Amino acid sequence: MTDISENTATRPKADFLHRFSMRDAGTLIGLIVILAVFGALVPGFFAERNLINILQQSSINACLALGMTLVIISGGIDLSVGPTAALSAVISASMLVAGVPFPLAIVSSFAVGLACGLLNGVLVAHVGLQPFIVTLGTLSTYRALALIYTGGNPVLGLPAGFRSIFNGSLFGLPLAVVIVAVVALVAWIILKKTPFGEYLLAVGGNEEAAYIAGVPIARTKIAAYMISGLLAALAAQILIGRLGAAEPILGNLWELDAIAAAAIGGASLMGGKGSVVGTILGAVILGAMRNGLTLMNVQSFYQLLATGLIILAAMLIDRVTRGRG
Amino acid sequence: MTDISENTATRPKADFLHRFSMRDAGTLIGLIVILAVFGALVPGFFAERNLINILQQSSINACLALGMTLVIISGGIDLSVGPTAALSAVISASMLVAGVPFPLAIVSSFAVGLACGLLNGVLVAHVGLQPFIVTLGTLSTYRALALIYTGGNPVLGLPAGFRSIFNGSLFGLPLAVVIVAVVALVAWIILKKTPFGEYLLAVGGNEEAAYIAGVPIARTKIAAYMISGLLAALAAQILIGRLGAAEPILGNLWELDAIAAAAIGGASLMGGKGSVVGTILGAVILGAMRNGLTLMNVQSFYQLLATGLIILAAMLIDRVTRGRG
Amino acid sequence: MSPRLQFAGISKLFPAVRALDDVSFSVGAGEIHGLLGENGAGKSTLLRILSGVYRPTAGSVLIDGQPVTLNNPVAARAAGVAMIHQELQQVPRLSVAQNMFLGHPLTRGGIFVARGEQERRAAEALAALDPSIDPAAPLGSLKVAQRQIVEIARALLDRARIVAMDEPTSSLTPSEFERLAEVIVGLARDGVAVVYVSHKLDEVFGICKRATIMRDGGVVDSVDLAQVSEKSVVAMMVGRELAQEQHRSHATGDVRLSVRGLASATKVHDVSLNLNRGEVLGIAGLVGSGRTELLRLLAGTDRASSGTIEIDGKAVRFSGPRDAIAAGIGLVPEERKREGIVPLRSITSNMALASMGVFAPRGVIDHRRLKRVAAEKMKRVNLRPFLLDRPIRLFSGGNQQKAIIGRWLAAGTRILLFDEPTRGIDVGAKAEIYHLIEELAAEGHSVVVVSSELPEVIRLADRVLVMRDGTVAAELDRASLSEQAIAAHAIPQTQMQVGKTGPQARQ
Amino acid sequence: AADLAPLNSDTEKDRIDWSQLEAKFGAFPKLPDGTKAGAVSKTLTNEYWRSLGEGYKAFGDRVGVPVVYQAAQSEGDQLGQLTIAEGLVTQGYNVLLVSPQTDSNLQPIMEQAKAANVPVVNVNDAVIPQAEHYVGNVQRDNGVRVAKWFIKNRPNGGKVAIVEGQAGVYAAVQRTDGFKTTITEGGKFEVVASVPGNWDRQTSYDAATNILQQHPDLIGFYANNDGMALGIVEAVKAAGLQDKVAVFGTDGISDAYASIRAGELTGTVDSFPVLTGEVALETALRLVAGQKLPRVVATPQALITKDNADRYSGPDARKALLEDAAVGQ
Ligand SMILES: Nc1ncnc2c1ncn2[C@@H]1O[C@H](COP(=O)(O)OP(=O)(O)OP(=O)(O)O)[C@@H](O)[C@H]1O
Ligand SMILES: Nc1ncnc2c1ncn2[C@@H]1O[C@H](COP(=O)(O)OP(=O)(O)OP(=O)(O)O)[C@@H](O)[C@H]1O
Ligand SMILES: [Mg+2]
Ligand SMILES: [Mg+2]
Repeated sequence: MTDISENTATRPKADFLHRFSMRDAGTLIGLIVILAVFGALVPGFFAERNLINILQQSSINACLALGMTLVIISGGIDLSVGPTAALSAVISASMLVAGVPFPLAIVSSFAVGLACGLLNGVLVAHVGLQPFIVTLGTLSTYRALALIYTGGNPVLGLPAGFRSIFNGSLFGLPLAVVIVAVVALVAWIILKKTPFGEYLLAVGGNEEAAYIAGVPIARTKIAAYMISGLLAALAAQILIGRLGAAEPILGNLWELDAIAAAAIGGASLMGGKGSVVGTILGAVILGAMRNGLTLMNVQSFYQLLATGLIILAAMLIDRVTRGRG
Repeated sequence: MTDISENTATRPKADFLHRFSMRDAGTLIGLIVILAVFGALVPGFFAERNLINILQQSSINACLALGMTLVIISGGIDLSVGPTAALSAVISASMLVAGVPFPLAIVSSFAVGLACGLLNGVLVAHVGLQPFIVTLGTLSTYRALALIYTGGNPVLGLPAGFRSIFNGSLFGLPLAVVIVAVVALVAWIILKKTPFGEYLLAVGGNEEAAYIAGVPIARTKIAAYMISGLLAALAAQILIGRLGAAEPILGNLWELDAIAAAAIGGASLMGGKGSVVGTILGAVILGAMRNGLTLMNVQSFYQLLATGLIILAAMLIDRVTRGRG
Repeated sequence: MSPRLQFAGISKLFPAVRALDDVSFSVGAGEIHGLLGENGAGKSTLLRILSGVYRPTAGSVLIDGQPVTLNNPVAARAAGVAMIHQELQQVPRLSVAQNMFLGHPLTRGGIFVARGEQERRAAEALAALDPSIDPAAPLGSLKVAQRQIVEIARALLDRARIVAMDEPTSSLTPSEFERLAEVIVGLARDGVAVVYVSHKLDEVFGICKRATIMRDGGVVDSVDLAQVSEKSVVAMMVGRELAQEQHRSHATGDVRLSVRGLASATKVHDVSLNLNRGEVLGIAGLVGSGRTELLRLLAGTDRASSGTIEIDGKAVRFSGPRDAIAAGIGLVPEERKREGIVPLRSITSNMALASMGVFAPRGVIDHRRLKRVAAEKMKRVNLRPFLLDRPIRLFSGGNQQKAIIGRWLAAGTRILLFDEPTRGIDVGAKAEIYHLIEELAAEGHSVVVVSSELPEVIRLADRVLVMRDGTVAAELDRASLSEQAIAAHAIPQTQMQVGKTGPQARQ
Repeated sequence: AADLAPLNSDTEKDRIDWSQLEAKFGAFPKLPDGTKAGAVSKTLTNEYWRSLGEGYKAFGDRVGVPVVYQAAQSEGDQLGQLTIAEGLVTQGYNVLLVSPQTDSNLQPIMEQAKAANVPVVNVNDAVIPQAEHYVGNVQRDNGVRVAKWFIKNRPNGGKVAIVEGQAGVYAAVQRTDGFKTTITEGGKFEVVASVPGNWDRQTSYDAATNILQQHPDLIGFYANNDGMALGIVEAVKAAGLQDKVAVFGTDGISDAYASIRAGELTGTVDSFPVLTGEVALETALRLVAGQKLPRVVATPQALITKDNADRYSGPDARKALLEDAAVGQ
């Protein structure tokens, strides 16, 4: 009365691989469609220089979106990435301007990012508040701290040596792109190969089951927010390296782009689901779109329209290629 | 399993009532604390005129937050309320300026709000996309439409007759406050007394079970988004009546305030849970805070800080008085 | 020598509920100890204390005579306790092996998850129970029964000193229980103390030497099962004698539901059946034979790809459950928690969900009428505790089930479809639900009962359809009804051979 | 650019008034064939920036140079603006006119443009410290002019309030500071409130209502832009204090003019965006033609009230401003 399951034994595995690739394939198709459309409409869109531009312009959002993806997988959301970046930027920048050695300043920036993430994580995991509201509150709080710390003024005159760290290039790619690629690789390994990655998926997928299985729920969530804070700080370092200045209002609305990239890439805001590859593709979709619309000289109102419609279209493509959920 | 339940028969009921009122009581305590603090710090804070001001200034957010509450209860979220308000505002305003009779213009505004909500709802309910992403996409789309429609210019010169509709007062209360109070009453009745209210709570509480029990899932969700759109349009009418102009950039970041009010009032972004009374209290908390900070002439950076901290504090008070989640 | 496991004066208070009251008993090494009691008696709460999910309000747990502090699941695991939870505690998106090792993954160098090694060890643990389960498959692709087996196999991985099993067979068929029984006996032979909770008394009598019976959070007695009858154990559980009721038929000759050539895109092929007024139609079959899917087609929750449905001679088409409900059909689903209840809402709201039109004829709910009907229907199904405003999630499974039955009574449903109506429900409540089904039939309702428990089908059904591979393999009337007859038709001929020579050939 | 001192557009010595361009550098020079200009500004949701674009286009049409004018999707979209500017550099425009969101967000453009040998002109608002060329007015001066109006027209002093733009934005900080410092110098005026209006009409309306309720004896408001000022006007009207409270905005958008003519808004500081656009493009194209210009070209500002609104609007505005310049105002 038992062995009926025999013949289904191999099926689920094939199905799993199939669905796995389908997932990111949906996003990839979205990207290819968008690239093809712009390639056809914009001369020079496929120039090597422009493709590098797209990567470079996507790199900061990709960096944030990777952290966001981990938080989203854990069942949370981090609206405070922009202000976290701003706070860590102005603090490290003012250290740099005061002559503190680069490594120390950079490490301090990361420490600030981690601390911001820690606070978010503790409020979510230990106090049990809703992630959306916690990070909405810290969104204002961190921004205010950055403004108060600087009196609202930009921190100017970052040392050239510091800037060159982030402005170099490697194998013909801007260093920022290389750094984010490395971060993506690490995130991919974390998610696919480490216990922490499993914990994230488990906590976001079924928190009670994860607890009963002995997964350290609070630590997992807090770590996700801290990574998000850390990557926000890294994005801030890349940016102030490029800009040569740190502003307290830096990172305005970054959270929306990062969430959009993660969602286009297949992360579910219900938790338990998300893909590093997908998120990177999502960030490049958004970057390519901005770049292409600019090169086409589309007026800003229509760019806004296109942004909205492309987010919807990407989700639709995704939905069609991937199935519900 | 039998006899123990008999003698606990009264206990759990008391407990339930207790907890039921505890819920909104938590929010109420938050409001009282904030009022007390400002009352102590700001002379004239409790002046009748100022209390009316607070209500008036909370009314628009309360109006939006009521719609948001219904959407959140259904398990969704509506980030597009601000642009929906803007689009309906500029369309009705340009009709008014062109001499269209008031009722027709107002009805058109409502129709625009309903249409915006309908699109959100269809994409969520029928296409099965994530509410956060759908309304993030329509956030840009509706805003772009409002900007394109007006070329970015405000629509000025609304007829005085129209403005007086929304600027009058009744029983010594500004009409805007009265309107929103009526809306709140209707929302309360909907949630407590109608099948639609039960459906909302069921769909947000357990969609699969609701489906099997014959609840019209799609219609319920779509209706929630349409109500949210309608209330955004109503808020827009109140606002343009007050300001005498309709701007395409009206309603920037309204969604965050509305979500904050609903969440402070006890709505859970996981769906299935929320309170009309709580939401109204949440909106008044935010309004009182803004009012008090202005009267104290707190510098803008510190206002931002206070905004963040008060959102966190309100959630903490709520959490402590109500128990987890 | 001190017993392997000892509960000493354990009490547990929840807000307004005393779930456990001074529970003491012990289990020796190598003993398989049954834990019996009605829904809500406190069995799961006790085991959750043992596995570190809850902390006791008073009392202590001793292992090998030493008091242990079990503050969380990790501590319990470290103390040598493995637990199979009543509710499946799994993450659908992770693989079978990842679920089995969740919380304590095998690693390479302490950094990377050793997937291959995990899958190998998982396959070993699964081999004794169901070797067909692929450890690399995502758990969500498995059927409920297979998921339950994974849950059992997970507990075996730990080589624990104490294994607690909370209704491990609620989704399993008798033959799967046979294999589990072998595994449990093996554990006991190795000196493991096993605590076994089940509502299926024959299982408990089959493998346990002793059992503790709980009622209302307290211990009634610990008994030697060889010395007591099933009947007296039931009496201890329920606190009174349960009359053994016999099947009674109320079927009439009027065909109410007539199905011809019904098929779904996936699992159901060419099903035809008739259902009469007052009739209870049983549907038996193996797991995966398509019973649930057939019910879902009839209830309108899934779309049929071909075939016709007639009710009282009129053809109907369902584009959703609403249509089926309007036609007088209601489904009491298999997975109560996922498909049945809206957990935060009250009993009344859950009951009224399918009949809002009745309670709100003019758009506004008539709460007085609603209250009256809720009181009436819930009295009818004997809801306990009788607290209509209490959120349904705080009720026991049996009472949740009663509320869902009440939902269809309130909606005036004439055709009731039950999918595994007594899964996870205690003997007392089970008898009540059987009684209720018979009463409904007597009143002229037509009832379909899908069940994997053959005694249940035989107890209830006027007529039984046996399904195999998505189609009706046989129709048995009461005269020809027996467990052997059903099994003979349910098992495909080719597999019968395998079945005979398989490891489960105990008995 | 490394040895160039960080630009402070308000104090830079190497400057020239817009009115002197032709006098000092001659008639508009001949341009290389195919010259095209690219411009990027903050946002088109504010009329000020659309008018600036009109100025670019008007001057471009006059001299036969095509101008591409783009803007970020919203104020504060710093990286989006950078993307746009980078796109313009890639596309090979001969000169760039940029109005950055912040002092630093377009910094990378300065380097990329230098590498591509494209001159960059910073037009108004935020100031890139490395900018070699700046066309625009003195932000601080907006506030100073309004303060001077109060000092002159309300000799008895009194309570005034400021409604600020988005916290931390350059123009908001400078305008607020100019007003606050100037008006409190004599000791007669008291700034009783300086609160954020976030460039938003509704927020400003609510803030003004609260301030008026607390200080019914207030004599004036200064708002960092006109949209906020128009919101304040409505609040003042609703409080029935329109005869007692003077309201000033900044920018000189057309709605502000309309409101001034209707006797509601007391005044605004017009910084003549169309003219600024014309001057900026002229400056940029002179650079393309190889002329060496001073680092800062100052564009005009004027306090507009009901009395002089007509003089500064319409076709004669340019003439009026040239007259002002001649008088040395
Ligand atoms: N988390 C909780 N909060 C409040 N009450 C609870 C909680 N968990 C269990 N209870 C209550 O404790 C009592 C014992 O429940 P328990 O789940 O232990 O029963 P059980 O014997 O396992 O029943 P079943 O056979 O239905 O599984 C019940 O009255 C139940 O409602
Ligand atoms: N449409 C569906 N949606 C979700 N789950 C489904 C659906 N149809 C079937 N299932 C699940 O698939 C499994 C097999 O269902 P099927 O109808 O084939 O078998 P069954 O004979 O009812 O077996 P079981 O004994 O598991 O109820 C069950 O666990 C059922 O819950
Ligand atoms: Mg139990
Ligand atoms: Mg089934």
